[in-house]
Amino acid sequence: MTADAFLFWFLAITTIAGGITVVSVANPIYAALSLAFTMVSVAAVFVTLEAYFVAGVQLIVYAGAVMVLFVMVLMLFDLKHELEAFARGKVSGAIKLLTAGLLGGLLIGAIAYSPEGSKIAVGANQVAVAGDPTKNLGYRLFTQHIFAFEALGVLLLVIAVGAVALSRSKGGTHGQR
Amino acid sequence: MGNDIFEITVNSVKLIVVFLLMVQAVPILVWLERRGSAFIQNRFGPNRVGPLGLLQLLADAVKFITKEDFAPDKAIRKLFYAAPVFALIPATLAYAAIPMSLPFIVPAFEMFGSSWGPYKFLVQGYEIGVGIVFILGVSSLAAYTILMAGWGSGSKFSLLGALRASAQVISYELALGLSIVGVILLYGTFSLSDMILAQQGPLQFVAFGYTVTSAVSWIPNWGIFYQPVGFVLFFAAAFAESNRLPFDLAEGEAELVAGFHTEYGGFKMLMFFIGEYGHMMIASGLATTFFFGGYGIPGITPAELQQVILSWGFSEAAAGGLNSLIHFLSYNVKFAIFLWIFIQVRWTLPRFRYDQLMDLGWKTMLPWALANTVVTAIAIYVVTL
Amino acid sequence: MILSTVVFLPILFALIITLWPQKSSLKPIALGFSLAHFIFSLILFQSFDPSTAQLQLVERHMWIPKFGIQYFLALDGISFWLILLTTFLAPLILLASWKSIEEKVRGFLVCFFVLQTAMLGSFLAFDAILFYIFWELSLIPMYFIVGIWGGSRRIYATVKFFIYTMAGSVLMLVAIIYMMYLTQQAFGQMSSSLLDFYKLNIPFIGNEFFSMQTLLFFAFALAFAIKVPLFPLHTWLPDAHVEAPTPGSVVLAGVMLKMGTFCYIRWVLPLFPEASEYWSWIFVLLGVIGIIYGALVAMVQPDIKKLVAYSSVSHMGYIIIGLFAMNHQGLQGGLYQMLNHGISTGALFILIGMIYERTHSREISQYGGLASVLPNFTIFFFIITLSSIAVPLTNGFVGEFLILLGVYKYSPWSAGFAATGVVLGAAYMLWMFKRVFYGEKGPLVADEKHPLMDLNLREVFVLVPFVVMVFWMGIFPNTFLKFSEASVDYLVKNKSSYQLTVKGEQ
Amino acid sequence: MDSVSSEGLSLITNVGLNHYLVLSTALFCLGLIGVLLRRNAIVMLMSIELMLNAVNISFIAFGKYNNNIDGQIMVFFVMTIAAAEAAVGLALAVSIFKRFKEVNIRFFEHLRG
Amino acid sequence: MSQTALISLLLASPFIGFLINGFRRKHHSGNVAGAIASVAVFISFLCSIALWIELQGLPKDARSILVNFGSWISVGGLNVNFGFLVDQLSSLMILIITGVGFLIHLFSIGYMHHDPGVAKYFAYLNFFIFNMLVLVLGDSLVTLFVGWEGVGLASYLLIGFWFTDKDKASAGMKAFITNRIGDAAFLIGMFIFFTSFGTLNIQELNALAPTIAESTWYGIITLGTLFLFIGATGKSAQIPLYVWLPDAMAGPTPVSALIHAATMVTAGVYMIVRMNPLFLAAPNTMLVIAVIGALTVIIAASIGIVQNDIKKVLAYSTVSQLGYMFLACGVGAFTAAFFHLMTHAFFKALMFLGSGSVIHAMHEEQDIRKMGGLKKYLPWTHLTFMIGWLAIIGTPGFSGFFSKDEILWLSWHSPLGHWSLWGLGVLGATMTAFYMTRLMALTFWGESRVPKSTHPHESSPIMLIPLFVLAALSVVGGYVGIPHVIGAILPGHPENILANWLGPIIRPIPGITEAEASTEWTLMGISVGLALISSLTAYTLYTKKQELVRAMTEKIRPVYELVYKKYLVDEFYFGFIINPLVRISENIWAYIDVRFIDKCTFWAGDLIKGGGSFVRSLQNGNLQQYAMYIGLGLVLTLTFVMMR
Repeated sequence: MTADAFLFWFLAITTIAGGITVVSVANPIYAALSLAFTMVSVAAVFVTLEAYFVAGVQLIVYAGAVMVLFVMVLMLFDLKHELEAFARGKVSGAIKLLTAGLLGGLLIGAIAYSPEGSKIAVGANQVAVAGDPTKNLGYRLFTQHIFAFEALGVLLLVIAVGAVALSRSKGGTHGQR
Repeated sequence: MGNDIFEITVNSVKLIVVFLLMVQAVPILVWLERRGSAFIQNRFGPNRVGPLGLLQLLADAVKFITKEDFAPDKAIRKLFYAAPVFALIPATLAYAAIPMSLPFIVPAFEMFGSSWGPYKFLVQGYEIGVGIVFILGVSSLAAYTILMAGWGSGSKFSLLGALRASAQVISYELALGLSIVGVILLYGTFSLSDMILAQQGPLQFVAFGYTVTSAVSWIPNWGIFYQPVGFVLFFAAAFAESNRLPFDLAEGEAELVAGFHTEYGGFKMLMFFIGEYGHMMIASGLATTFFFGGYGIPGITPAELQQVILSWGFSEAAAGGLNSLIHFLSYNVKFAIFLWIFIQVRWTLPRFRYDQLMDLGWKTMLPWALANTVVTAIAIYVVTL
Repeated sequence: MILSTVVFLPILFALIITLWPQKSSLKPIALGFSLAHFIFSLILFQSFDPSTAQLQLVERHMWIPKFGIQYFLALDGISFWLILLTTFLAPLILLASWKSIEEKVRGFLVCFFVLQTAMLGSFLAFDAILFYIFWELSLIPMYFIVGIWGGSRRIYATVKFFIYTMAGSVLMLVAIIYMMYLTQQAFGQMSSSLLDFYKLNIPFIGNEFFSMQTLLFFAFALAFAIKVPLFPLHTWLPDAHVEAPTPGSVVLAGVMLKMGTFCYIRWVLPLFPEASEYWSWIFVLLGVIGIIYGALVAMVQPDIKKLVAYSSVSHMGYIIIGLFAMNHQGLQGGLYQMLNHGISTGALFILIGMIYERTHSREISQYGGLASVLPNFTIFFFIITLSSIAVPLTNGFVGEFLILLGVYKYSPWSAGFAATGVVLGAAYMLWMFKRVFYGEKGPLVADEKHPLMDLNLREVFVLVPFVVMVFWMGIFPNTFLKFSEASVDYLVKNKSSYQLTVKGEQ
Repeated sequence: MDSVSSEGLSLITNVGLNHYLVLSTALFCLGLIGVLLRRNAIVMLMSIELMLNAVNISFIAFGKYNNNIDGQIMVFFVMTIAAAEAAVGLALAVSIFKRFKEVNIRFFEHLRG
Repeated sequence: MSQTALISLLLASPFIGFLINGFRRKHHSGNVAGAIASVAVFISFLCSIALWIELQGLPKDARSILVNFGSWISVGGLNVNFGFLVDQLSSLMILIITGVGFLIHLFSIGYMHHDPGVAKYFAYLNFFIFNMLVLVLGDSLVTLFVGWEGVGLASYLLIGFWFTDKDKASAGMKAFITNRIGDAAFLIGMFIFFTSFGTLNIQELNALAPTIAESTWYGIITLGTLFLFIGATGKSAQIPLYVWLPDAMAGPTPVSALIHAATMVTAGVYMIVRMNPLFLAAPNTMLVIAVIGALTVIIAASIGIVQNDIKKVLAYSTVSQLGYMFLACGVGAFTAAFFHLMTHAFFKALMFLGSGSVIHAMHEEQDIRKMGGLKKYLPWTHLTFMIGWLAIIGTPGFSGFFSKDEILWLSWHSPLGHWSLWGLGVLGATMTAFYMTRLMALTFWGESRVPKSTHPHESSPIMLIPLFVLAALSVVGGYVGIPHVIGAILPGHPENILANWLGPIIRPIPGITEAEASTEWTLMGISVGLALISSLTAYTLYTKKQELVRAMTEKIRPVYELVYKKYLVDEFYFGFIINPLVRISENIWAYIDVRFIDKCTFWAGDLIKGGGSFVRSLQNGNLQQYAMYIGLGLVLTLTFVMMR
């Protein structure tokens, strides 16, 4: 088997394992850490998909920033008493699991029965993207999707303000100046 | 990946070598630092064990290894033990992505009755197209180790230290990233080796269609001339990234006993050390690569040097080997200089207060970095009209 | 443009009133507006030609071409007097509610004017969708008028009123949409114009309930029956009337109920001739039941207003049987009775409102001997009572006489039963009159500390027009009948092939 | 994997689009389960991040196999949104926690009017 | 003066009087109001005389003046005009109305002068006169109906004139509603005629009326006439609708005289006479009318015997006299009916006014047991009253004699008549003589039982003059219709003026034969004799042998009670019709309206509410459940998509 296949299966296993841990482990800190782990492996998956830049961004943004934020917040909270992971209610829990299962089953079924089966090998029907993919990416981002890009910028600004406004305690972080 | 037993073996070996290179550099650095600080503070420092106290390193190593390996009972053992190990990973990964010399060409040759095609080995762990992004991403993972350590060792000082450290790391990552955006714009690539290539030869650039060349031929075409601000910002941010003075709020001995690794001792402690020094090295390596032409030698391009060596009468292959070796040395020289600067700064400057730190990061460096980026972009746009 | 002006002038007034700066002068302004509106509506007299059944003063513009929805207003003999009735009542109502509406005056006036527009529009609209919009619009202001300025159980009443009416009109909407679809089938282009609906001939299978025409017929008829209200669906009316403030009751009784009966002539009879022919017995039966039932129940009401409300159930029963007799006298009588009911019941509610303002009670048992205290009031009340129990030379007689005559032609027995309504009507009205105005002074009337004031000038001004109308309509009915004569004649003559044409475009 | 490649083996060996899609599905469902079942609001946020990542994977995979760069662009946007959502979610969680010392999602029900 | 002007003046002047008194009722005193009213009526009296003279000028068989004031209602085939017809019949009728009416107005001036609401009273009186004239003159059934209801309204107002007394008010209401029952029937009758004949014009109807009698019970004409007759029973107080008339005595006495004796109550008779061709065409109806009339005569008279209220006695006598008129109509003797109508108008008005003056003198005391021996206090009243008494008991030579006798004779002789009808008539006459004599005896004769507190005094001249005039009329009034048997023996053989006058518009009784005089004389003798005997008995009993009367009443106490309580008819009506109706109404309101229909509505509402609350329970801020719903929705959607 090729290195690609090997890599894929390896990463798949790590990813899923990380995901399972996130969902199942009781201590939120472990959940967060394993989520970070999942992120990293997802980034690796991106690499196998030859989306290097995105992989890097994934590392920086998700693994580097977002998850660290999570972990910090969790560490700030004193969640010692947070012992049971799941919501109470056996029936509703069962229903919820069932829902998720059904959804997954449906999706996988849809994939399995989709017209082009799993026959496409990596790199099949792939025409090399003209020039450096990253350049290409940036080019598309700033020409075709510029509006969405700007809109997201605005969104982020708003979010930043909102987050600060929400989380500031009296007098802000620096006390009275 | 390669497609050939020989190549694979060589590459794997190369990985290990690079790793060891980094790890083994640490004791030397430690020695250097201690001696250096002693020299700065006008005292002796380690000079008992061996000549110039060089064997002190071995002694330390022995001491570290033989120390009792314990964990405080409040600690969360998994994290407590995992943290130091993880501390190595980012540094290693990142360091391995920095090219340290010319590619090493091996011509075709016969062995075991079969012919082995010509090979080209890079003098670095591995080549990644988007090197900078990769390095930034990987090094940003360092925050976890800190947090894990802080949380895992279940002590207030550790936790506070960890929080401080990670907050600091995150906030300075921005400045760091933005400071090198200018460079990226300048060279129009993420790949480090391309950057190095672009920095070879004398200082010259194209403006409004005219090629401008410096009158003095030996002035290299280094990034520092284009991105002075970027360099300053990058370097400062790098200090913060690696939690060194004047940014070592994480382990402010005065406030927190020793920050996030208060509870650590022995080999685990050592690992943290390695991680930290690893960061230093990455920073130095990157600075070299971005702003000081990487392994390039001022005034002479690799090709010219090759000719020179050939003129000394070496074979093609040997010449190539020698050539890359020389460049490796030049790289290391620059590298060492930067490391020394790190050390000297540590023993020269006082420590920031935390809010000053944050203010510096968010209110000073970030704006400057942004401004730098914008100005660079405009300049490039205008110049390449 | 006349009709649009007539219809939308009140909206304009409503706007002006919303923006009017000082509160104090709101009522006079509104009164002036409504008077102006009434006077303007008198233009119809000289621009309307009673000699033809065709549509007049037509305004039709394509509104939503995709569905063939038009803005289509037109006037004909059937709607003529109802328009004038609406505009005629408005100033009187405002004048009557001078004292009874004290708080939230601005809102009340706005609601009132919007209501005016809605009612006029539903009388004049000749496009199904436009009509439906007006029809529904009329609910909302009424909802607020009752719900805000109403009595103690007003919320209950409003909700009941609203839901009842809504339930009916939803069915109607379905029917309308289906008929638009039918027009597309028939003419290739979807249209909601009533004229196109008339052109349709919808298949009808007698004695089979689920034939298309029957279903459509009932979908429409039910909506209108609730509005009328017809016997089993009438229970919202007493509550709404009792809880509504005086102007609300007057508008409700005076005009809104007419919307239902009017729409029977405008929509149901011409659109579904066979069905309405075939099922008319149900409506005549229900109408007769309504007459007797309403009268009987009215007889035992302890509350004057409720009594009048039930009496209007009875009167509307007359109108229904008149319409469904579907002959000349019946239809004319029905139309005429609409006006009568508007005048007499409206006046009754106004009178009750006046006495309520004085005593704040509507308990019949609390009154008695009022005649010796308020002679003028008594006289007015008595005249209106006479018109309500259809004494000759008052308006009521003409209507009831024609209706009963028509119904007798349709079926003698129903006429016979309906005629008992004449007796019962006299019974409950006069009994109430006796208990309220005759005999010894009741507790409310007797107390000497607050002697009841007789009518003041304003109230006389409110009531005199009603009395004049009562006698005019009783003595010179032809002046009114001749306007609707042509239309009714046309309707009776060719019921099954009812095709209205627009005047001047043959 | 050349001559004797049974169906199952080829399923394992030549990895294609569907593999990545299935992977993302699995990840997505895991995230969904997390959202549905966890009590801790912050963990729920994390699960949402998980789902977003799953979606990202399929984006990138599609982008690759349809040879279209826009998939990656979408991923950028998704990341941005995710970051934003995380920021706000955490801010909320922090402020609620500061106030009530509680991050159980069921507890948040008390915030409804 | 043109006929149109005459008729419009005739109608207008009372109406104007009504308006003046009505609007200025607060502003002038009783006498002024009375003067205005009386003048108004007097004017119309003059007009009616003028019209009568006009009619005289016309040829014998074309004596009719039709004035049309334009169309009232015209819808489709229906055309109703404000048309007023003056012919032989209506001319006489308006003469009676305005004449008697004028006298009664005069009387009222005296009678009501102390009443505060006198102006209103006169306004009502004028209003009544106006409506009565409309009723009489109306040329179509609808116009007639206008007057018909109008007089009912007027009587309602006048009966309830003293409305502060509950009983008086309810008496008025009773009168109106009872009339309404008749009116409803009247309407039905109109509809029947309109649908079959297509017109409601009386002349046209009479012209269209078939000459051949209709034999079936359900024929158009029979039904129509029957319904009209029911209307008449309502208006003219016949069985079964007579109950309102005795209560109507609650009104002021002149009102009783005018409305409930002279004019209004005779409207039914008038209507039947007016439409005699139609009625003649329906022998079954005629039979019914005759029987009802005869029965009414007996019943009312028998009740009258035991009443103690002077006005009640007169009221019942009125009912029974009306019975005579209907009997006459029933046997086809329309002329006789109208003749009796006229004479009765005279003497009954006279007696009512007399009783009025008695009551006036006794200070509103109406119980005859508290009277007696008033002859010496009220000589003039006594005199006039006695004339009326003589007239009503049918003393030969007085007006009542002629009219009643003709009725009796025709009820025997007419082919539509029957000896039993005659028998009842005679019995009635006997009773009439009895109770009238009793009334006289108890009121004027015998020893006085007047309480010491009251000092009876003779009334003022303005009240006496009408009495004299009416007395004179009730004496001479009979001579306009002398039966020819009597005429034959009288000098100059005066023929029956009235019969000749009315001849053209009264259809002769089909198949009536020339009778031999002997029978007529015998019958006449019998009736007069019986009347004489019974009146003598009554006189002796009630002046001399009071205790004997008491003994007899004690013997037949139950019967006496029954009769005294008017055969419990009112109680029957209340107990079996009115109260049940009210109770039923309450129940249907409570059960059908409130308990059933509303409950259904509420059920529907609750259903929806329940569904809503269920859905709301899904809406419980539980974020994870929401997420689950989203997931489920996704699952469903996907399933749908994939199933397709």
